[in-house]
Amino acid sequence: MRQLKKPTYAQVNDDIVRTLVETGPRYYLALGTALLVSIVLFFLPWYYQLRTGVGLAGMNQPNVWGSYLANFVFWIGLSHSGTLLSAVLHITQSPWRKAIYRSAEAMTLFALIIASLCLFVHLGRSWFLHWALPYPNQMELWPNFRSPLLFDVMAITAYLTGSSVFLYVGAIPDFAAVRDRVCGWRKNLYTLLSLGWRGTDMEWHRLGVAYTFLAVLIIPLAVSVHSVVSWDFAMSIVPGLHHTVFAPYFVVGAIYSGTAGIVTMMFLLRKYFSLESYITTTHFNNLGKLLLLLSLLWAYINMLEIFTGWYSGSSAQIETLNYKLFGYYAPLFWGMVLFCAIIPLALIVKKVRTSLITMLIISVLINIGMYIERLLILTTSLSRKYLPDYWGIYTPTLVEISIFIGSVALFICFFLVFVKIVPSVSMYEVKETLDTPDRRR
Amino acid sequence: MAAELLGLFSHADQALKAAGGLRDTGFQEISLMSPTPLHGVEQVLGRKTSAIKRFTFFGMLTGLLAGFLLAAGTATLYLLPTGGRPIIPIPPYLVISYEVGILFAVLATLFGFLVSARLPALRERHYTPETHIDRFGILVTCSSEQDAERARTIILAAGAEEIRQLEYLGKKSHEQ
Amino acid sequence: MSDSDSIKEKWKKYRNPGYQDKFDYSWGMVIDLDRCTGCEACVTACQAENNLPIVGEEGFRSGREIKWIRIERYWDGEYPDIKLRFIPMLCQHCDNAPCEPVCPVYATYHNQDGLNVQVYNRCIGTRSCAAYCPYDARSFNWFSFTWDKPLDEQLNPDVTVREKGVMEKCTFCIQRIRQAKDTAKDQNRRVRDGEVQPACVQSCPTQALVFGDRNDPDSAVSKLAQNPRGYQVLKELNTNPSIIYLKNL
Amino acid sequence: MLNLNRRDFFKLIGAGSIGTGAGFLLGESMKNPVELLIPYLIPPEDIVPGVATWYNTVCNQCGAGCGVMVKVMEGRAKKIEGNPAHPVNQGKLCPLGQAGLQVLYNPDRLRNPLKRTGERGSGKFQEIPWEEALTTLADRVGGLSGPGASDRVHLLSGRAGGHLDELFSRFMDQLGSRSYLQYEFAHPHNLYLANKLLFDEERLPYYDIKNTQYLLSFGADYLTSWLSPVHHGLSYGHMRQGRPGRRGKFVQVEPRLSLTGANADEWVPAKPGTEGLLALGIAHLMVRNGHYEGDDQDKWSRALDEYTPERVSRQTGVDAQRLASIAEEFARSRPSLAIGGGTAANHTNGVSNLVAFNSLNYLAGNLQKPGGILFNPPSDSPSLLSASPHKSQAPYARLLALMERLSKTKDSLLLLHHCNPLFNLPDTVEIKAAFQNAGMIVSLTNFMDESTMMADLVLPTHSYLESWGDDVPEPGVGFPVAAISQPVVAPLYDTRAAGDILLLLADKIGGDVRNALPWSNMEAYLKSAWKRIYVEKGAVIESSTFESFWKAVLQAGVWGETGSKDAPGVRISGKHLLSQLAYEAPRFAGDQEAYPYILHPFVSQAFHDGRGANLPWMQELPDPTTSVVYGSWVELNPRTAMHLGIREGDLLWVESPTGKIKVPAYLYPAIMPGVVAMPIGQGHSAYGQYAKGRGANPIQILAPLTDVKSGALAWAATRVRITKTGERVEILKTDGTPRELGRNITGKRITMIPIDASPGELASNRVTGPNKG
Repeated sequence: MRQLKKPTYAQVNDDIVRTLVETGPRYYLALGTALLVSIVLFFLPWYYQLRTGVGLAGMNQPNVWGSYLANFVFWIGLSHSGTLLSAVLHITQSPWRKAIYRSAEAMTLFALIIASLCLFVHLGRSWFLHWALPYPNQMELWPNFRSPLLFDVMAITAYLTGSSVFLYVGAIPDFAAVRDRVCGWRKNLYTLLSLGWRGTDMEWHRLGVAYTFLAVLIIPLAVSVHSVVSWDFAMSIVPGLHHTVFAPYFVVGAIYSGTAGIVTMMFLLRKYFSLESYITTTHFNNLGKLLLLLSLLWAYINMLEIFTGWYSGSSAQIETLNYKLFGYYAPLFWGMVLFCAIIPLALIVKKVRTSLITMLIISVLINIGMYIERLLILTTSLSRKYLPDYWGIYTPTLVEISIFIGSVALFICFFLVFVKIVPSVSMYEVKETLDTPDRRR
Repeated sequence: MAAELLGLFSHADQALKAAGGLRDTGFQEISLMSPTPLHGVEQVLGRKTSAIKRFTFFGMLTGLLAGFLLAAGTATLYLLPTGGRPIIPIPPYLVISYEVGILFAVLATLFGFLVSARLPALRERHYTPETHIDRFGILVTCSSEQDAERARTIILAAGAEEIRQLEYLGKKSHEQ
Repeated sequence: MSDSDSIKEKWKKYRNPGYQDKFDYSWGMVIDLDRCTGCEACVTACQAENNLPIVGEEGFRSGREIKWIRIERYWDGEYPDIKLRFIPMLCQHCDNAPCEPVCPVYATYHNQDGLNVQVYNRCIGTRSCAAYCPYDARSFNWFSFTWDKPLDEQLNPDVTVREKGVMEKCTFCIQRIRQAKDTAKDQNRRVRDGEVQPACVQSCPTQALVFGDRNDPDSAVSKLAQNPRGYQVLKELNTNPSIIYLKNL
Repeated sequence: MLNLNRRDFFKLIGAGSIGTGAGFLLGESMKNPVELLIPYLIPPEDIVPGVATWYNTVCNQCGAGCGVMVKVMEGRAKKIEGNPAHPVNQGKLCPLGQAGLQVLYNPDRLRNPLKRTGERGSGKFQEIPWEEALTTLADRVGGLSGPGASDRVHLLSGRAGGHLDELFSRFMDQLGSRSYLQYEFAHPHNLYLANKLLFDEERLPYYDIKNTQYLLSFGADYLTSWLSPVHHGLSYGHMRQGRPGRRGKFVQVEPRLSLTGANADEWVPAKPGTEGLLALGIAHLMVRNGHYEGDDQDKWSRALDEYTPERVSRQTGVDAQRLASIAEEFARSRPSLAIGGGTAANHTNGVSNLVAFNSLNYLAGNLQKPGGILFNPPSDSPSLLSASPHKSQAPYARLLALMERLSKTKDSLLLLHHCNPLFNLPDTVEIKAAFQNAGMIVSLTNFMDESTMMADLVLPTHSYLESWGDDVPEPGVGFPVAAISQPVVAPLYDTRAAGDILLLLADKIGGDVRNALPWSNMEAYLKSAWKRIYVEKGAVIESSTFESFWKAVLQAGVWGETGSKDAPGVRISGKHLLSQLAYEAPRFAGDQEAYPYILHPFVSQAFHDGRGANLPWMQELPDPTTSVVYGSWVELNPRTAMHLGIREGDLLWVESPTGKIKVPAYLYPAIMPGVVAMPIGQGHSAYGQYAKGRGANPIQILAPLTDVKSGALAWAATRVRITKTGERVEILKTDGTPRELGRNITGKRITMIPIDASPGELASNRVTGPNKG
């Protein structure tokens, strides 16, 4: 990649504000398409399912969990790198974080929202989901806090709140900067959002302190969220799910897929918002290294899981393992191994890491692989439980596939709206990486 | 008659120099506005550390306690044995406690930040859009004409591009 | 009792597993596999008593059948030295039921009779209980099943018809237990052994199924449970089922 | 817990009547429940909202005659359970019996009389009023009666027990026709004949499985379909675990492992049709080894001389050593019992096979002994207790004659009553042609089955839960028992009970017929019949008036004969045995080259002979040994299948010399390689939405071979060949993998180490008590 000339402070503002206010037909086309797709492929099938029953999905008696829950875990996983990565990189003061973290955090937020929606879709009676929330009611019946599902509810609530706060606090100075450049309804909106930020040294200082604290809080929270998600499964005594390694396994998997998601997103942002000067090959290179590390870690834990099952000597564990490796879903399993453990090894070559297109391909493949992983965790274990007489096979139906595609479209929708409201690149932090502005601009 | 002076600089070091100069001359109410956080400004202006960490700490403590109490308390309101487990099992409730703890800590940190940074601004305060782009501003409150003159000199000497004299809006412009 | 004692007592109650649930009755079942012929009379009896839906051919094709009790069959050996073993599988009403703690809304819990009960009205359909159940004893209502008229005239008014999105499972015919307990209460006595029988037990031609109160040492189940042939299915999972099987000889 | 002996039974009758409703109140109390509100304050008698009333009646789903209790709430039948006082089933009931509710509430019930409008068999009917239907029929019947009516008027009924059977005979007698037959596919003609030949008793004895120590069953699927499955189930449970310290052994001989066989300690696959030879081989060994101590030992050893273990082993395919051990155990165990049924009794040599089985009982001394075969004396009440529907049951040969007359005589009339010959007879009878040529066909039935499709006039009857009747269970329980069935709900539709229809017809025909059948309805007829019993048995009946007796019987649902309890049993000698003892080789239709496999049809538990196929519960009840639902299949040994390159779900042509059907393959690990098995019951081309167009009917392709002695259809004597059609279907079954895989599920092996394992004394199997902290 050619090295672009570093922009000036003013250019930063111009560029970023331009992404907010200048909207071309292509944007509307994209938004319209995404909206349409999400309505047709997500909301309509969901409505149909609400009317008739979850039986529209391919789930059946031993496989009571199917792709909806896999979607949930997938989106939760995708949500993981945004805020978590941003927080980790903030604490370790990696300068290359600054151009990407805003979008990454937005990804977290939206992925979380989609994940919660997936829970709605998954439930047999979605209209009673509020029963799982702790609020005083006349039945004097509270939710069951012993349930790992309730850990989930609490963890996701905390994570959603935490990452929104983190995103918002970090964006206040940029809201202020945008406030001064726009007029009309936007002016009012950003005036409200910026809370009267002036950029005084005191404000900057408080922001810095608060932001660091938030980052410190977000990291254990994010880790706990995916651990808790893993406990939904690991706390059962189902062979193939009942593994102590599940929490780290899920966390690593989540960061892995999240990081890959960031790479994909960065590629798209850079291409469609012409942010070549902010998102550079350095970023891709660094993320590539991270991906390589994560892929190795992920592969290691995967092997660990397989070995513990194997060593257990229990018929149920070994059968589940056998089924995973060589059974009905074996093509999926080996596909996952290929996508998540073998292909990413190519990242060891620097050329691969710095070539945008290879990075895009690898990151997309990783996320496909990670989706397969989530699906396999559920299907291979639930279809091979303790009583062989009750074994069964699960295949997703068209409704499920449509809802997954629809949820991706919905995510894109959210994101497209987001980039028009929140500066998708943190202006003030990008400026920090630039030279002090020239006297004559 | 009190007034406020706003000096605009192109370079951070100039602004810092002006700030240092002003402080040395005895000005107390100085704010430095910048498009990015400036390092070293705390030493130059002699800022104290903030109270945010206390908010976070106590938020965390409250949350941990509240989480556990929520789980344990609601379970004892209506005894429903499940799975042969105790009504108040420690490990699962610690998870709840942990999540609520972090949630409260996050909210407390946000609250602490807003309080200590005096945000949201409830009344009008001086600022200039340039400092959000590429200028560095110094806002200083002068209690008299003489003070203002002295400050103006110091700011210009540091290399300010522009100086504006503004109406005095009260003490709230500069917060520690 | 001083305040500190009462707090101590309460804490004990809340902390010690089982301390809070001194059950009035502890209903259990003994299934003698040496008697069980696999004839499935229990399956139909359950279906009739508990308003289990007719899921239709399509329902079976997609694995959505609802059976609270089913006969599992296992082949052993190869032709000609081959055996076929039957085992009726139903909700085991485990004392340490894995399905109970996972429900986020307490739709399933242990009641005062030591039964693992499912509260249809409270169920939100996470299906986690079914996933957690090692005995696959729980069935989910994937749709709101309907009966071709006038087959619905048969529906038992003592048992609710479940709507879509609700988990269901064997209740040990709780409606019969309740009725027997009411009668016993009116007469100021405990329920007698054999006074209440779930539909499956009632219909079993070989009397392989015996139901009763495990708290009563003189009941038929308590005595049969002492049989050296007794075992619990998947005992190694430590779920401690209320159903004791007597193994086939 | 109910191990009834005769004394307990009478105690129970008293107890059982408490709390059961009296059926005769029903007619008055129960109006149409759908249209009326039921006030809680002053409810009609017997209808209290939320409170169930139980009515005792008799199950009519198969011939066993179990007593049932029907739970009725707000005028609707809710559940059928066994009548605890009834000695046949003692409160227990099989799935088919419980599904009787779905006969009552079946959406496909016929609701109005129908008249054919289109071509015969086209299924086009038009609703007509009862008056018209009955007048048409009465005119026709009246015109055809008189001398020679046997050729013109025929009544073919399904199983009709008790006084309905008598009513049918009387009616036909009055018309001057002797052509009244009953036909049931699974009726054990051969067993009756064998018993007649051996013991001079043309009835079924009581097989005392309950008290036996060693049960040797030749093909008798007694736990699902043979004779009285529920009672056998009770006996089986008792035999296995009902006697502390004693567990009866059970050996099953059959080519395909049935549900009954699955419960045996040993399964002995013998070549189809050679079961009799096997029995004679065992007899040979018993006599040779001196286990027979009778005085005609020489004659026996001469008669059995030719059945050497070598020959028997060679011809039956059963290992000689195994033969010896069975002979040894059978002879040494006291008491032991040999029974035979199913395919073993339905080859061309069925009767001689059954004779051979009984020779074992004779040699081991099992006749008239507890744990063996018991013939009780017939009742001294001629009005009821000797009644056996068997006398009207027609073997295949007689049926064939009826069909011939039907198609040859002009203006013939066939009255069908709950009988479906078009489904239950092989296609070769040309029965379709007979039906086409018949002058008029009238069907009295509940459902539009295959035969009713051919009818000119369809008279919908009450279901058995809406009608009056009575029944004498056969085989009995060791002492005479009779039961009355009463309506438990008001009729749902505009239907009439079959008995009522006949009485109405008699009334319309008038003259002698009316005078001979003067009763206004079935209930009155039944009451008059039972009044005779009351008079005849007055000595042993405690009730002071007939009304109180009647009420007591209705409440208890069953009545048994006290006077017979000390009467001596029938004396049985083996004198006929020797003369009958000759093994005949079975004949099969189709030669072995062209048709290499023997078709083994079996009566399924859920559908019986096909009558259960329209009950959704039965369609959804997994087949006990294959777990298949909603459909039929052909079972092949996996080795045979591998040889033919067949996988499960491959659609096959099963072709006999007389026809072929298309059915998917199921690999069944417990069937002899040369045998293919098919369940009976599916393959309906009519019979309502749940049955129609599902699976295939193996009866269709059976060859018309009959038993050489009885003339009964030898339905196990057809050879078939199997070809792939190239299509595949998914067989719907509920099982995943039917292997235990070393998991401790059925408790047979313990391979996993339990958490709290301690050495010694069954530690792994210790049961923990309830959770009490």
